[in-house]
Amino acid sequence: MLQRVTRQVVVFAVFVVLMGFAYSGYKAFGQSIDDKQHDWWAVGSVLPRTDDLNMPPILDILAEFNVIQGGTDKVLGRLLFEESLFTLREAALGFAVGTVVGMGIAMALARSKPLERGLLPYVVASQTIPLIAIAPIVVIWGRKNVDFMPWEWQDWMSVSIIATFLTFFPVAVNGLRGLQSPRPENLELMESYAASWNQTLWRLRLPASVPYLFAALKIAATASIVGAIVGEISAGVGGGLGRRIFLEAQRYTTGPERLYASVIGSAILGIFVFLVITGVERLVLGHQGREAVT
Amino acid sequence: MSAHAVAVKAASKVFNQGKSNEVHALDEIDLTVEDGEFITLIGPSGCGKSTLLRLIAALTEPTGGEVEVKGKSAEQARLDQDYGMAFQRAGLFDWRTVSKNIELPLELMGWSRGDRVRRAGEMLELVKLPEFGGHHPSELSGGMQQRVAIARSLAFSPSLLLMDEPFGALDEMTREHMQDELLRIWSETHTTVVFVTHSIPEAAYLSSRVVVMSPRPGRIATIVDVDLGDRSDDTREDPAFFEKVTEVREALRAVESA
Amino acid sequence: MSAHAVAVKAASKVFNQGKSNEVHALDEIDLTVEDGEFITLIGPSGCGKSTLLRLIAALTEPTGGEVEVKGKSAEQARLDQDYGMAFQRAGLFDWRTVSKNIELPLELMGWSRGDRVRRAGEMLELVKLPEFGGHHPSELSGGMQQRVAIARSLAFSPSLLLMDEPFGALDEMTREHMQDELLRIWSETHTTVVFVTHSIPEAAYLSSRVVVMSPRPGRIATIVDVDLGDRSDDTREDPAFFEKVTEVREALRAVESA
Amino acid sequence: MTQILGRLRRSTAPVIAGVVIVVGWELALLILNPGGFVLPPPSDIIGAVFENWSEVFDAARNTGFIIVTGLVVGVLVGVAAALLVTRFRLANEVITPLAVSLNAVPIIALAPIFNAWFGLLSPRSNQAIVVVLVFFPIFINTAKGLTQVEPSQIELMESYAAGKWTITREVRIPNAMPFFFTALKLSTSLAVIAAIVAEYFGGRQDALGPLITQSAGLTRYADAWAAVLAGTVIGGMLYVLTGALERVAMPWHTSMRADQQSN
Amino acid sequence: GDDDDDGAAAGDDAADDTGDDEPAELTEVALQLQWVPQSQFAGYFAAVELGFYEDVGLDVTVIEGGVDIVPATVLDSGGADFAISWVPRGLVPREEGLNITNIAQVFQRSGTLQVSFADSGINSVDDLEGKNVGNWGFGNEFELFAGLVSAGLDPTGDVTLVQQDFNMTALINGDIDAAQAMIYNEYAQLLETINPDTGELFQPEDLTIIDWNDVGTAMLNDAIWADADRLEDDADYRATAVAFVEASLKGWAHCRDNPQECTDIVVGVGTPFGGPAHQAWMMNEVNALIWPSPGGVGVMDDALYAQTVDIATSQGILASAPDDGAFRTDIAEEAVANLEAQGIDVTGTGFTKGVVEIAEGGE
Ligand SMILES: Nc1ncnc2c1ncn2[C@@H]1O[C@H](COP(=O)(O)OP(=O)(O)OP(=O)(O)O)[C@@H](O)[C@H]1O
Ligand SMILES: Nc1ncnc2c1ncn2[C@@H]1O[C@H](COP(=O)(O)OP(=O)(O)OP(=O)(O)O)[C@@H](O)[C@H]1O
Ligand SMILES: [Mg+2]
Ligand SMILES: [Mg+2]
Repeated sequence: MLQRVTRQVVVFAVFVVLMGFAYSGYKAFGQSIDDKQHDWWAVGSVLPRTDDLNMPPILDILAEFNVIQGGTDKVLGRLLFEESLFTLREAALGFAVGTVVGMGIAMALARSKPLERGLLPYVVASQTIPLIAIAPIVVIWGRKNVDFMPWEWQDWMSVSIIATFLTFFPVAVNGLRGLQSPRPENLELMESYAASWNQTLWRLRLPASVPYLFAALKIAATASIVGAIVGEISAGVGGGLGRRIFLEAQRYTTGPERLYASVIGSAILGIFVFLVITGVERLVLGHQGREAVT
Repeated sequence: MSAHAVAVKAASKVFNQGKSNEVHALDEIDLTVEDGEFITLIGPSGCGKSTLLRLIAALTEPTGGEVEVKGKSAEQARLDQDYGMAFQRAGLFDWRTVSKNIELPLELMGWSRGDRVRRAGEMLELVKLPEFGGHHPSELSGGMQQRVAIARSLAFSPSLLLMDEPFGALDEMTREHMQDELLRIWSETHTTVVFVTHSIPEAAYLSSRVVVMSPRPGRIATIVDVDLGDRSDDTREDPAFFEKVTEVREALRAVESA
Repeated sequence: MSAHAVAVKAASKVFNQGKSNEVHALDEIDLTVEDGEFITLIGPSGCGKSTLLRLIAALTEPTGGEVEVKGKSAEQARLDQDYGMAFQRAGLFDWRTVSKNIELPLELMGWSRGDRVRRAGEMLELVKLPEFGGHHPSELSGGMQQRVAIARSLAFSPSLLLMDEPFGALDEMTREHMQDELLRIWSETHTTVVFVTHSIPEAAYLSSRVVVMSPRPGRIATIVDVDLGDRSDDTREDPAFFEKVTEVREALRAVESA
Repeated sequence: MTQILGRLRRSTAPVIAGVVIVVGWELALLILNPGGFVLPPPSDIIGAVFENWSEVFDAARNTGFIIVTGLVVGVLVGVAAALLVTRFRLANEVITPLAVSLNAVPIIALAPIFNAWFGLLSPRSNQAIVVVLVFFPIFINTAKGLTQVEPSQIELMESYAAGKWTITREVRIPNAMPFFFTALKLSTSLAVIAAIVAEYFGGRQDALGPLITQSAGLTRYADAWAAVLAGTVIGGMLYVLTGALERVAMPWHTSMRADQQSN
Repeated sequence: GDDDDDGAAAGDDAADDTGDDEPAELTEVALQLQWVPQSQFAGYFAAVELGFYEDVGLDVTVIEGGVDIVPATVLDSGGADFAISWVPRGLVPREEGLNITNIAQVFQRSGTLQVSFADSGINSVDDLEGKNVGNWGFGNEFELFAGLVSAGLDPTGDVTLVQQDFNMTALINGDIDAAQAMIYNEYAQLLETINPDTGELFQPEDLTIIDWNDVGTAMLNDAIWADADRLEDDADYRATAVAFVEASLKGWAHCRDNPQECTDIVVGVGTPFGGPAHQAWMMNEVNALIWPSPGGVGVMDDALYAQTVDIATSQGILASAPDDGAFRTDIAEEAVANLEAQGIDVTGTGFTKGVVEIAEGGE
């Protein structure tokens, strides 16, 4: 077990390093072609452009993490870490709300077959609505209409709601699968005990859905980060990785390394939340001697 | 007012009535099971054994006739939790420990925690797994899981036990062992058992009566009375036993070729 | 230079050798199978029956000793496609029709289309499913699927047939029917059969010799010779048959309690 | 005939639900009258579609091109990678967990970088986003389908002395089909989102992404939602097309499913 | 939410009570910016930091913008009390039914340019024909469209319009021939970038610019917008508006005279464009867009307004000319009078644009 984890970590590290070499290798190759004025149409069209503006050298990108950023007294790495925490907070709330909403939908659909038939297609279709279309709705309604809450509405919560829009979906779909996963004889067993729908839900359907739920939560955790990042870009909150990425994109011309570094930061955050959920999954399912589903 | 454990009266069951995929699963079944009897249902696949068992359990409704359990309607008996049930797959809940699995029906019946724990302990004694209460089902072998399932079905002392091929997934030696266990429990608890099986020797070994069913539509073809006295390992090698095996086989052959 | 169909010589198999989860599956197995013999392997779950069969099929390598098939190495026999194989689950490919499933090994051996179609037709006749060639496996019952699997394993007329609990998933009546079919085909085609089963009556009914294995590590405990002559329905009710059943059971009991 | 009737009956529930949603939406806005114009009533959106038909249609065609080409390339690359990975044990052990964790990277963040790489004007930069986003589910699911084969089926093929490639062709690929189609259905909606978000970071202006942002930027929300609707329609069409492809590619599988549905 | 309609009731008291011993209760005001904090909004940040708002009884919260945040919508829906928006981006929503009004026209000129490389041969609008012309959309493209039309070109046929990324990379890469750039931001970004051919920073000589102010198709940029209905119905809100405009303009006057201090303030509040040199450049250029304001800072210049409306209607951006309620000058005039009473220069007649050093990356 521990061995396997170490192995995977090592493999991952090796892969990352290899990617770095591939990147640098391709860049060197492309530049030598440019230098020699060869005309390789593929470079710069099907394949990326290789000059420093478009593919900054890896070492520059890494070094950028340790560069103090203008107007602050912090290095970029530190700033990215703080932005990550900001994004993580949004994502965590979105994740929590999305899980609850998704499970609620799953339970409603599991309860009634016609409801499932009627609504499931729309749950699926909802995911083709671009986040950017709902961002202004959420932000404005959040500020304006959510006065009934016991705490004051913060703009970052709007971003969470946007993240919720991405997270509820996998939870709803997989949750439904999970709630429907008990074998017929297990359902009949509950029926033979004259158990009510609620009793069956709590004692059979919900526990049975746990492995499916974890599979969904892994997707949802990642999706919540994506949602938070896109939401930050859209909604104008005072921080976060998404805003950082967007702003670094704006001043890309004068510092491409910063954008690369920020994207790497977001990748680390995404993988981090994924690993957290995977860890919890192993703990919970392993304790019960159950298999994870994918 | 009958004292029968189960009384099935002219019960029929048609699935998907009136549709193109209509199935006449059971046709005018009459069957009474006396208190304390061990009855086995046997017949070719699809002849309606499970359906009959589920009618008795009121997990499905007859489309004709009626089913009484302990002198009341089957549905009432279900609501009164008058029977315990076990299936081919042990059907334990992975996420509950063995003890908690056995406690499940007790929880649903509102037993107190203390009572539940005590009863689960007793049941584990009964099925000879006292030290496994804290384990999760995945840590148990198939035979042990099946024993837990039986313990679960007996936990609230139902006077009627309905079993649908409970040993179907076990290998032959384990299966014979489980048969002996079940007979021991049956004689200790004086439960009435209705037992579905595919295995002729199993039917002959276990039951007081073997109900042989014919398919399409499901009917009771013959009932073979078995009286082998107290069963033991020797019974399995007893000519009287082989005779009953042959009798049941013959009945089945007749059904199949019809 | 032996003329044995199969010769297993002091073969051992250790899984995960040297690791913490090392399993000693087979230990110094010696077994010869003569041409045209029907041999059955029986034993408690996990005793290595499937492993032994897979050694013969060269689907896995022995960690000690050697396995010869038709006088050459097992691996060579596999490459020469000297045997046919059938498993507990029919293992038909859902995406091929019944005919196409039977044609699969022929395709791989480079038969022409015409020859394949003709042979598939013959095979469907043999297993009494001539009208089902165009169906997909999912449209067939379990017993019918298993018959198709047997047809597939026989399609290229291998002189050796390896079968791993091929009837395990069938109900008893279908199973007995399939046993008769298999014996008929066996006597018609003069194939050598090595057959793994859990069922004592099945072992006794089918084989010329029953190999009883003991677990951990897998060894051959006893070999029971069976000579019931031509089998028929009556054989199953024959005291001589019950005797053999009892003999195999006793051997198994001994193995279990050891 | 009965089949058609059956299908019709099965589709009544979604139709009823759709009508309820649309009418409810319209009424809710009418009664609550929240103001702010941000979420326009369906009638306005439909009106906007007709009013700007040629603009919306052109944009949908341009974005549709990105979606479809990106989807096709992403699917091809994903399947090819999956085939490659299952041929090599080490690759399988290593690349699959890797792909799963890489899938956790917010790909959207790559959009500005791809613009630099492939050029703002080239469709490649937006296609690349679609390709990468589509790649992961296709790859992971297909690889799963190629590897999660019944061991006995592989052994059967080995007993015929079949080679690795034969086994892949005869067993692994057919076995992977249902997994592949599940992923493909998921990918259709991913492709739509990916294309629109990518357009957000630049590209041609007569496309759905700019149409949405520009209209919203000028508070012409009905126009924006008309473009959203166009995206949803593209996604829906691809979804239906995938379903049809699935039925053609796996007749054996659908026949099974039809049985299950009738139960 | 942040908004608090009733809170505005305290506005009057606050304005009157400034002399009292008791610390007056401040009126809460939310200001929606069109974009993230940068020197473009230095006047407002200066007014916050230097206490100008507090002096007039306001407690101002500045809300930064985002890509999908339309200040007009936020304002109209009550998400903010005032908003900064370009004039066209206020007039279109107004035509769509959002009742907002321009109460102070802060920027008197347009900062939008079309930038090309000198060697591309694009020196005038005519030269754009057949070229890939970048623009951001979001209403930023109207000046370009009008400029093209004035040169006899069809924006949808004679040029290829490209949805521009938010930086100048596409121009450097040659993906587009002319890029939209704000003189105070993207143009500077180009000058802060190393020219790969020379190894030095890009020089102004390397670039040609088309300035819409010169072409005559400039549209008015940053203005302060308020909720027109509330102005009508709520006297307190109007008083708050006067106080808000007054303190904001005071901030801008301060930044005119102390550009370095204001740059520091902006950097201090955490502009994401961290580079102090870049913000200094922006401060300098923004000042030049505001000053001189011959009619008084914040007071609408009728000629420029007419030009803006003219372009908007001729381009079909607006269906018809906006009604009279689209802007009002009374509030700005009142504020300017108050400022003059305090002896503050509200026209900046003597203003001359300073010179700011370009630093690599704007750091
Ligand atoms: N829910 C159902 N809907 C439609 N048909 C059903 C249903 N349940 C059972 N049937 C049909 O009723 C018949 C009897 O089924 P049942 O399961 O009772 O048979 P069985 O004797 O238990 O078979 P087996 O030995 O295979 O378990 C079969 O033909 C089956 O297909
Ligand atoms: N690939 C493998 N890796 C490790 N252990 C294995 C492997 N295959 C089989 N074993 C182990 O070898 C032993 C024999 O297995 P095998 O499958 O041959 O038993 P069997 O007699 O066929 O059992 P059953 O009756 O349950 O089919 C078992 O303990 C099993 O766990
Ligand atoms: Mg049954
Ligand atoms: Mg085996």
